[in-house]
Amino acid sequence: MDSALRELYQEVILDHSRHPRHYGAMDGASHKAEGYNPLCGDRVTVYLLLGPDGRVADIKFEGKGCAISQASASMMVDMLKGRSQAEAEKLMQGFLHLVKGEDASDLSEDDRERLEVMGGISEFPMRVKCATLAWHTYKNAVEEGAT
Amino acid sequence: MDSALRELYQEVILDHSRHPRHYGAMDGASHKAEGYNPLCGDRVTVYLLLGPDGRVADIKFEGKGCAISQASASMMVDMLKGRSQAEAEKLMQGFLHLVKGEDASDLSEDDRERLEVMGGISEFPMRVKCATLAWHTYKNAVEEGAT
Amino acid sequence: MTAQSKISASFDAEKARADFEILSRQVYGKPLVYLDSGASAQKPRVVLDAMRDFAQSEYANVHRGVHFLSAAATDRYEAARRTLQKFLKAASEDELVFTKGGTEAINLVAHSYLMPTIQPGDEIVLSVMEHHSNIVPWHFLRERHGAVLRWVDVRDDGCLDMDALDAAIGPKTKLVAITHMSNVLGTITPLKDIVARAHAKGVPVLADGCQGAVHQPVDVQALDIDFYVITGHKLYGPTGIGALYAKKAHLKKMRPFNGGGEMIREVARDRITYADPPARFEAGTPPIIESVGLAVALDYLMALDRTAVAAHEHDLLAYARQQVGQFNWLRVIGDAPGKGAILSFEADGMHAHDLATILDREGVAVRAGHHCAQVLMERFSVASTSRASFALYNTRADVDALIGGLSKAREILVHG
Amino acid sequence: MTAQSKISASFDAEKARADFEILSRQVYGKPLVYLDSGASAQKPRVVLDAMRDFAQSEYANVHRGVHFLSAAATDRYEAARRTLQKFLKAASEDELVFTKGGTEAINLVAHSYLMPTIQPGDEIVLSVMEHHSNIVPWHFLRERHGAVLRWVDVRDDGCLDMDALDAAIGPKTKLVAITHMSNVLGTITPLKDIVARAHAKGVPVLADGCQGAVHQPVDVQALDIDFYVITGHKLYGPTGIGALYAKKAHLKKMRPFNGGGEMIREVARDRITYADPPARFEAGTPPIIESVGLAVALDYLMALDRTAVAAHEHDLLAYARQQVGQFNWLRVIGDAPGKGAILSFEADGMHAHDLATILDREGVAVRAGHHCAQVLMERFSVASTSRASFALYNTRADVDALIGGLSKAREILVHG
Ligand SMILES: Cc1ncc(COP(=O)(O)O)c(C=O)c1O
Ligand SMILES: Cc1ncc(COP(=O)(O)O)c(C=O)c1O
Repeated sequence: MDSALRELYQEVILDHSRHPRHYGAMDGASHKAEGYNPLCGDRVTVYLLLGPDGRVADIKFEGKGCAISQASASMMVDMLKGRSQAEAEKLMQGFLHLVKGEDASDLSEDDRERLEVMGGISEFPMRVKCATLAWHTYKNAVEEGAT
Repeated sequence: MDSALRELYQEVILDHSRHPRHYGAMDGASHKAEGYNPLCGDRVTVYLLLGPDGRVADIKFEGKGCAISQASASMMVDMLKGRSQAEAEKLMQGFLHLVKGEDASDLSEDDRERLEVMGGISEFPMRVKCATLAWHTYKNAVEEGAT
Repeated sequence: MTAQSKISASFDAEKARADFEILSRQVYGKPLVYLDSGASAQKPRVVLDAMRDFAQSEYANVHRGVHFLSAAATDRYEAARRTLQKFLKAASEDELVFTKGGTEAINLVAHSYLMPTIQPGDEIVLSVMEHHSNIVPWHFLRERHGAVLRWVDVRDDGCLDMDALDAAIGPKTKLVAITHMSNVLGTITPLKDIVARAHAKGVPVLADGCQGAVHQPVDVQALDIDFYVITGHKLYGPTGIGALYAKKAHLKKMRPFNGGGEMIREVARDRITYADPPARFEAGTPPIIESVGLAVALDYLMALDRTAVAAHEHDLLAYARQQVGQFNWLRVIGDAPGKGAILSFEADGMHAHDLATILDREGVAVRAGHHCAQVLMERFSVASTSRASFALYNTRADVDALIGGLSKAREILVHG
Repeated sequence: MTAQSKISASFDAEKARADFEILSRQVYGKPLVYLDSGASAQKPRVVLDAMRDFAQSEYANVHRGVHFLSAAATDRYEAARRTLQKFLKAASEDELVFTKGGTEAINLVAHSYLMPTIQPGDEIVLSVMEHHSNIVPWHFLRERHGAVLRWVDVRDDGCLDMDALDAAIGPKTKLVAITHMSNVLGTITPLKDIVARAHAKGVPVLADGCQGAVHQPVDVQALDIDFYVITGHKLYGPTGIGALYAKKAHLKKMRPFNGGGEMIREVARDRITYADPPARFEAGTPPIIESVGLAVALDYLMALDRTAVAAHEHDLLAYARQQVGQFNWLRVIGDAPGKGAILSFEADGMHAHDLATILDREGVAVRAGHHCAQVLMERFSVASTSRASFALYNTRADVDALIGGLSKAREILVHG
């Protein structure tokens, strides 16, 4: 069995994709955005509740997609909750570097460890967009998605 | 010196092109048409006076063009004068066959002899249009050029 | 099965494979199993040789010079048009317009045939299984000119609903635009019947033959079709070239498409006249080297026993259909009788992209996505499908690799 | 002359010739002397090799699959876009749209940039030396939308009349469309100055760089130009491909051109949204194999010392100019200072087509005709000219063959 494949579809990823965390719509979201991958037709909606300080007070997502995009969305909401905007931005940049196989040493050790399971994607350039869909949607929600 | 070239630019042809017969406009033409070769911008106008029986009572041409198109026009007017429509059509078909290197045995011996100087064109397919311009214009004049 | 195997025996796919160098390559250390010819076919050596030979021994621009190379290139270009005429059995070579691909050919019809006369409320009839290339140009006419798109449904098995077609064609219909073969379902439409029904109401028909012409001989005169579109790269030919067949009577009335060299008669500062078809629609330097490659590709196809090729492809499809039948977690989309060699499916718990990625690592190239057919995806309530498409060079061994890959994917993604 | 020869010595044309297989062929038993690169250039072996290698080892459709070949082909296609970005020094790769050629690129601007907003009486400024490809698209806007074409004259030596340009650009001007280098006169236009003058009046500029980009490096940012057009086959690249550079701000506002696959975001029955540029303007399967060839051609050019190449071409032109100076029966058309390596002329008593036929038999390929520049022909009161155009692979020996052929033609046609 192909080791790159084994790394891509690790148990953690499959588990996230099968049982996504914080899945579903959010009543009273302060921000919201829909992301769309025209290549495969996948769609994800990210709901945010930002505190007065910009902190991610709550975050949920909804949508259908491949294992990579679902797992990535699930991990993202898991990790973003409670972060400030600056922390979130840093996490996102680190994540983007990681999945493209670039240097992600900016990430805190803890974050890096948790995200490491997504590192296998860098071997699959055609799938990077799947992994980043939720993140770009989150960013869109913050910047242009005030409800 | 290239023999195909020598045959193409025979003295007779050059003479016709330098001193075209029946050159100029015709007052009182019954038919008239302008021919145009978009490839080179050459233009020829054919003037006809058809008798009541359809015979070519008079014919002249005017225009600018390469040696081949000028010579061909000049020989054409020379040969068409006095012919009936059926004879003219036969001559034209024979000419078209000749310059394309096809069988022109339909032509009368006399016509074939006179037109033979144009036979060299069949070696120059890119120039066939130059040779046929006047003839197509004549045909147009007869069919759609009543003044 | 036996009967089919017998017929297909007359086409030697193994021998044909040798004509396609790329098929002997490996990916990730596994033999390439190319099941994506529906997106684009591989090209036989003769096509690539011919293009190269031409480019390095006879190349020049066409229609423009009197010199040797220009004459040679023009001859080749115009000979390609006649080869295409033969391939589609058109009445005249002047009915064939070279384009950059199938998409451009359809846009040409939208722009030059329909646009000049379209009125708000005029209708264009098309099916829900059209490729975006046969949808978007009509959407333009809707957005910009108020045309109305009338959609003809397919039945659950993927057959075109002919009753719905009849119902859709009305007094305001200006064109029926329909695929000859669906690039997702494999459905082959009864073009002759469609044309008869449309013509009975005075409506012209455009067929998108980008897939259809690959898998069966086409006779535009027998079909009495108004417009027929092909694309080179699916016909085992080069990219960058396609063609529109159109009846002469239509072409004569159509206004120019792009403007530039070759398509004019005379240009002055304040007036302009246009060349006769087909030149009128071929502005600029055409795909010259590509025309040579396309002609060789068509000759390659025509030299084959196309009935035998079709039987071979049907055998592959039937075999694949039977093999996936064992998977109760897999749903085939499109089961029209007599369909072409395309197998689209959904698999429980496996998204098409994950599946394609895993198959890819097994060397098996399939397509995953909406296949430029989002309206059809909506019709079947799916976001995407996986698609294996078969070409003349595929074999049962390729099907076996696909089946093996599917099991493996299931193991990783579902049981993993 | 000495100084020039010295400079050109740094470019080894003889060595370059070896890269172009076709140049060693014979026609009618005479060595080929190809002086028609202005119509289309020959292609170096590396370009043909790359296309062939790609087609037989990495080919698939782009942007559509997740499988290995599709990823490889997509990489090559997008890498070609970045090569083009580098070639034209564009700020972003997203500012480059692949087209089927230069002609289509100009039509794209006419259709997607100007057409949606043009009003009757709006003006387009263009020069009398434009190629039909940079005339006819604007004639369409005149015919169909009431636009007014404002023609800028050239001086008798072929220079653009800059005062006339200033006078032509007015409050109703929507675009200045101007060649970078005339394909007949060889004139190179002062683009930077033109852009400055037009921008001062708020008017954008399109440059037709089909010839210009071949003979000199282009920096679209330094020029601050709005639109710049190239075509592959004159850049020693394949047929079937060209490109439009456009500033991002323009592209973003432009509506789609052709409709089809790849250029959409979402398609439904009754609504449609479009992809961002450049995809929005690349409907359908693009010229994939051609993009690979174009990138290699551009790399080939960029690897050369382009100043040395330009000096070499200027040397050929100067030498040819000097040699034809001995013929008092020959009139050169176009003598602008610093002009590119194109020599157009008329000869007493010898029609351009007869001349070309005779030269052809000597192995010398020149172009005869109006060169898709009928407005310019009218300006100089000629029906046609003969044109020798020089490329990097030409040598003084080629010029000698031309001169010899001219004498022979005179002998046959005038003294014969
Ligand atoms: C049915 C169908 N129509 C049209 C097209 C468009 O052809 P092209 O992309 O070559 O322009 C395709 C292929 O992509 C197709 O499968
Ligand atoms: C100055 C100029 N513009 C535009 C074109 C058109 O380019 P293409 O025919 O490749 O579309 C040409 C060449 O034919 C040209 O010389």
